[in-house]
Amino acid sequence: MGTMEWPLVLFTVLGETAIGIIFVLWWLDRAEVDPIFYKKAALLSGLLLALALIASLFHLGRPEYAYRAVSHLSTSWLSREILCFLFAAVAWLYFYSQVRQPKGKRRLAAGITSTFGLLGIFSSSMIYVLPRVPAWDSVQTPLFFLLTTGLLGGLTCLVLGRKTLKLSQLQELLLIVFTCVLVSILSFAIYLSMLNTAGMEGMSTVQFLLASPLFWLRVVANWLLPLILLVTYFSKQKTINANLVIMLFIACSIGELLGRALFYLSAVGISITALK
Amino acid sequence: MMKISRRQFLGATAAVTAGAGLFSFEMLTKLDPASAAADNSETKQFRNVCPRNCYDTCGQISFVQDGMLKKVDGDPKHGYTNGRLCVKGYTYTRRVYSPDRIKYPMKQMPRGSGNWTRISWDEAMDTIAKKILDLKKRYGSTLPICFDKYSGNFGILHYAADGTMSSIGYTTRAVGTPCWPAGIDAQTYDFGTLYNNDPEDMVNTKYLILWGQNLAWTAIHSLPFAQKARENGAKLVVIDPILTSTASKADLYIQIKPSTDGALALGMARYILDNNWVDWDYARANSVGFDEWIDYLKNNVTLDWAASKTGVPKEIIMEIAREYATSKPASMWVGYGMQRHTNGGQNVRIIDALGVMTGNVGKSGGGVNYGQLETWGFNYGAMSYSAPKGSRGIVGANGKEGDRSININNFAHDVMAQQDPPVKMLWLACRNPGGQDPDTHAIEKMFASMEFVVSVDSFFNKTVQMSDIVLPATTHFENWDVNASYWHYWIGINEMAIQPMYESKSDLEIAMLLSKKMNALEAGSCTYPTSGSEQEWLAKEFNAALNASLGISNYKELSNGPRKVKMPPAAWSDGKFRTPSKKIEIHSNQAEKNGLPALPIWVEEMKAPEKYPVRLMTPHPQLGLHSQFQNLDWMMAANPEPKLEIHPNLAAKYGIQEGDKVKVFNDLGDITLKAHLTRTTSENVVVSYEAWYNKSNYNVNYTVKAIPSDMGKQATGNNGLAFHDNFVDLQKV
Amino acid sequence: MNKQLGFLHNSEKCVGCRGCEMACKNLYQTDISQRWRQVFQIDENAYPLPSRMFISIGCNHCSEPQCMKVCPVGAYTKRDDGIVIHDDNRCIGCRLCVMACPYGRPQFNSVINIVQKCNLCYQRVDKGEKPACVASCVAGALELVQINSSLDAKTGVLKTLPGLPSPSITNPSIRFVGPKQGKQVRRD
Amino acid sequence: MTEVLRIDLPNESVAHFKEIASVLLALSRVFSHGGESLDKTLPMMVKTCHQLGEYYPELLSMSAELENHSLLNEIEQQQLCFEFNRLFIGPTPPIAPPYESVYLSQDQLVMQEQTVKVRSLYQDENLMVISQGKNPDDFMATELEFAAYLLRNADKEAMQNKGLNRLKYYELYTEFSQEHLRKWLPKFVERVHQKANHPVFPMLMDVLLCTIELPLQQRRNV
Repeated sequence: MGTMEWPLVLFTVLGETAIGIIFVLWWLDRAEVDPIFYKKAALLSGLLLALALIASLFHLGRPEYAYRAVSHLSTSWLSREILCFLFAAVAWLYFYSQVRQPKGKRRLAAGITSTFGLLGIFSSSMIYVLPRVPAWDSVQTPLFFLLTTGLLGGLTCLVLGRKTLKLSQLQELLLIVFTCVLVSILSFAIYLSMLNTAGMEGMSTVQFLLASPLFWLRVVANWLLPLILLVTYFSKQKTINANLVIMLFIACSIGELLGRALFYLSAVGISITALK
Repeated sequence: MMKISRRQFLGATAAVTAGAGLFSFEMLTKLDPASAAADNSETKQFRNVCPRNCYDTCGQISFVQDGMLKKVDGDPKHGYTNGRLCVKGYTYTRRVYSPDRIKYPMKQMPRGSGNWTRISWDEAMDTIAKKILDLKKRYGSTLPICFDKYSGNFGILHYAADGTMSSIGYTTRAVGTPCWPAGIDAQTYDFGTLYNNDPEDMVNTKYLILWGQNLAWTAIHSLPFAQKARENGAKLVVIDPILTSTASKADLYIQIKPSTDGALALGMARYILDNNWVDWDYARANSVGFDEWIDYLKNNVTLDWAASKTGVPKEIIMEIAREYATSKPASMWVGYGMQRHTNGGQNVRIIDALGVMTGNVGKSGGGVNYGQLETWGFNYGAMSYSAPKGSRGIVGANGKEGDRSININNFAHDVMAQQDPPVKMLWLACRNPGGQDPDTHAIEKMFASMEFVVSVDSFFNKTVQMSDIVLPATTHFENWDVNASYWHYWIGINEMAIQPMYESKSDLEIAMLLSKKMNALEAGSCTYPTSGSEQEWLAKEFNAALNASLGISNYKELSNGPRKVKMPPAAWSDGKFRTPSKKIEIHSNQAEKNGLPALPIWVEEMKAPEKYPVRLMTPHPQLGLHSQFQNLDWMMAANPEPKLEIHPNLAAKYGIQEGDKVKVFNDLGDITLKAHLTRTTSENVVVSYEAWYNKSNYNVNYTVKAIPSDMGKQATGNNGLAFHDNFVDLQKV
Repeated sequence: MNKQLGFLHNSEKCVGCRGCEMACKNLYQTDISQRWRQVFQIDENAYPLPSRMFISIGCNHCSEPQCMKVCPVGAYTKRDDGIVIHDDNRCIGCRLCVMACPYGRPQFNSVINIVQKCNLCYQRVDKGEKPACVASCVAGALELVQINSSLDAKTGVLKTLPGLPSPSITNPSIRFVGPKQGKQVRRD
Repeated sequence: MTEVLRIDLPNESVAHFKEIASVLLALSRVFSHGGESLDKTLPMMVKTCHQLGEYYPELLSMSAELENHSLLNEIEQQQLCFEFNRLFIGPTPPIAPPYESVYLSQDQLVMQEQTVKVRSLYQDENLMVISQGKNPDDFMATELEFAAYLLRNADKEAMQNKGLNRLKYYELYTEFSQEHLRKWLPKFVERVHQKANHPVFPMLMDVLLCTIELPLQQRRNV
């Protein structure tokens, strides 16, 4: 069984949220967006990005040499990830400088930042696409990472903009969130069934997940509860309730953190099974 | 408020008492350029010999840099071990430089309390000497002092520990050997002594039977010779109740019922007789009583009987009998495991007879090989000193006063049984009865009844835990010595590669130190010499005959590499047997005189009692040698805990599954350990390897009764131990 | 790549004495946690008869080393002779290689916070000596060989043994001679 | 080294090298004379701490507590001795073996590369361990004695007539403590803190850690 990797859980989930926020800002910016909301969201994305990068250092045996990690771009997705995130961090500085200027090119900057960020997230997910680990070795892994980006990015913006964004914008965001949750549920179901046929190691990952109370907590927090709330909302179609947004955010945040923790915990690598 | 210390420990405390203002050195001194140059960073090599109780007695090269042992390798000039060590031999740096080593003489007050005080060597010797003199005064002799040494270090200079005792008077001695005496006596009755072919000669055999022998774990360096024989077409047969690593490699593995080896050999003999594959010429010319035994075979042995007795099908007995008798030469290696039974010696005698009957004794590529002491022709000068004048001892059969001997194999009970005078003090060297003797509870009780216990050791084990004083022992890299093997024919010098760490001393130095102290307290109370360097002592162990057999004129030539004793490759090839009749004694009057059957006939094995239906076998471990090695960190990493090997069918009876904790018990005591289900053992036999794990009270001997094997008294003074006739019951915890 | 050095492990000869494992530790005086070479026992039910059969595994100096691929700092290099070397000085202890290797050979050393592994004693190999494990093998069960098609064409040379990961993951530079079982007279 | 030479010695009036050296020397004696002589070495230790404590109040309170524990009756002294041996000496596997290489070497054994390194430092000063090759050069008592020696040589009063380069000795101390004492003593002390059964030993450890730092603190003050 895998191990509890707190630094990596925090790094990936926070980083994805940050990039998700910027991406959503870029998306919303097609039409007029409340400037105070925009500024708050932009600042928060930077904070989260910084936190994520700091958290990642705690995973290293020798964090003082972390700078070396970009030196093997030719084959290492980790190198590529770090480079992309570094570019994203620099781009964010540019982005934030533009946000502060009344006539700044913030849409362009948001576009650049989220592009680097999304590349970073993609690279980040590709790190885990290892032939040794059936639980990770599929297109599902990048999909999971990108879904987290959309879900938590969208939800964070919803929370921040619940009072100031236009109803249409909020509904747009809710739709993104709804889509993410739906895709997440479907893809995970496919993932589990595929994994169950992927040899001994895949099966033990499935068994571990199904036996883990954390997994069932995630099922509730990440999928069932959001699904019920969203379906109820969309079926009634009235104004957006702030409580709904906050509940969704809390549930999904817990769900995603658990999901990522389980991602590491449930990884079973192919290894020598002969007696030690 | 400051008290004056009763002990001026470590000499002057000048700097302390002089006050805070003055600076003076106590630990450091002015650099001596000579010693700085001596310990330079150039790597120096020394020759060593692994002194452990092992067939292989490897030649070693130690690599020393800056006066520190860096690594240990095999000595390529050693023709039997050929530049390679075993898994244990490669861990020596961990042993020498372990922070857990015993560093100084220490005193425990009271014994077993864990309250240890560091004392100087002088105080240690003073305390011990005074105790000896006090006991001598109280009881009129030194008989209350009991000495127990065995195989912790087989270096010849370590016999100085025996010398320590002989030089203070007549003492009580643990006599015998736990491991192999039944087999020794069997060969002594048959041939006059134990004497195996050169193991390197094994390459010449056409058929090899390993009888209760697991060379993969206990004599790995014989493997290449066995392999070579197989490459030349020899068949390898392994007979063992346990499917060992060696047995797994055999062409034919026979899972025999424990303790029935003699019945198998008799069945083979009968079939050989029926087919007239007997080498009548050899047997009749070289032995006495052969025809008498043939009559026994004819009248008493059938193949059906042998098959039902041993659990080995008749066809298999016929197969190996035919092959063994018709492949010339054919060799048998009798392991020490198979003679650890109440009929163990007798079984070896039957196997000996099988070798004689087929004319395989005295032949290159043949032999009934068990062990040898032919190469041990040292002077044993460190060992033998006469008791001081006027010493009182036990009057022996020869009418002279001498030591009182007690049975090393029933040590606890025999020590406690001594009355006139009782045993009051123990001296333990190269020995850990707390870990290795049977019936650990009895050992604990016996230690508790002592007035005074001294142990000499390198690590804190159960014996040290039960001592008043422990003296730190050197490792073999820290003293000079010379070693021979009880299997191969090589002799190697053991050079001092590094200085003794901390305050450790060799048994020889301890002997001289104690003598000095005893004579200072009471002149003439100890006859042991008080001077001489280790090298001078070493020189005295060699004699002209030994030198000639090694082809050297001076022991120092051994520094160029180990030498092989010049002997013919086949034992007994000269036909000069050392029995009273000068022939192989198939009929042994000596055996008869000792209450044993005169002939190699079947003697019933010990049966499992109803209450304890399962046999617990406790053979030698792979990563340790008795209580040595397994406690080291590298070994603990490779093998962190003991396991009970149990057959799945037996496990099912007790509802035991892989990894379950199992309590193994009998009326003596119990051990609890994890189960490992395996079909490498038999259905009614569970296996756990004897070993001392670090920070663990695991010890198979809590359940092992001191049941004597049938032989050993003739050659070693006491019968051996039937370690493998140990019966228990199981319980899932 | 012209050459590929690797190991040929003969399970028929190996008696699982673990001498190779300790000879490696003795030479490099490694931390307790490090078992660059390790002896494994094949599941006794993998063959028709139960028996004690062994595999000795060090770094396999794979043709497609996953460790090298994932390492972000380029601590791994593959020499012209195929030896995969881990440069301890470059390693930052991210442990991705530990995740990527199916043989568990790069091992994290928590005393010095980096990963270490078997470098096939390349300093010895360069001097024409055998690696410590090979040199110490009393049974002659471990050999240093060129992995190539002529080796694979030999009868009895196998690419894997029971209990080992599929060689398709990394294309390891190790070949085996499978265990041979003699006749057993059993009582169960 | 060039960078090091640019640093000035701390002001003589606040350096107290002599007093610090005395504490270190007393600590060295605690280890070299062993648990059996704590009745003498501990009071001496307390006395030196008192003298140094005039300038460092934290040390004064530590030494005051130690003093309470060093005035023991014979039975208590004995218990202290047993505990000392259990922690540092044996014959049971000691809790905290007082040798640097056990903590810093990869193998966690004695006689490793750290041992050779301190040996060469001693040799640079024309010194060697009295029983070189038998007792590891990086034994606690030896390292502390060497540290005390370096500080004494950095002390103006002691050295005024010898024409020694005091700055050199101060820098040697800095280097020695940074490369050796400060690297392993915290690990050593941690074991004592975790496993000691008598309060004297954790206190002693606090004094030890505090004292080796004092000269370095002054360096920062400069």
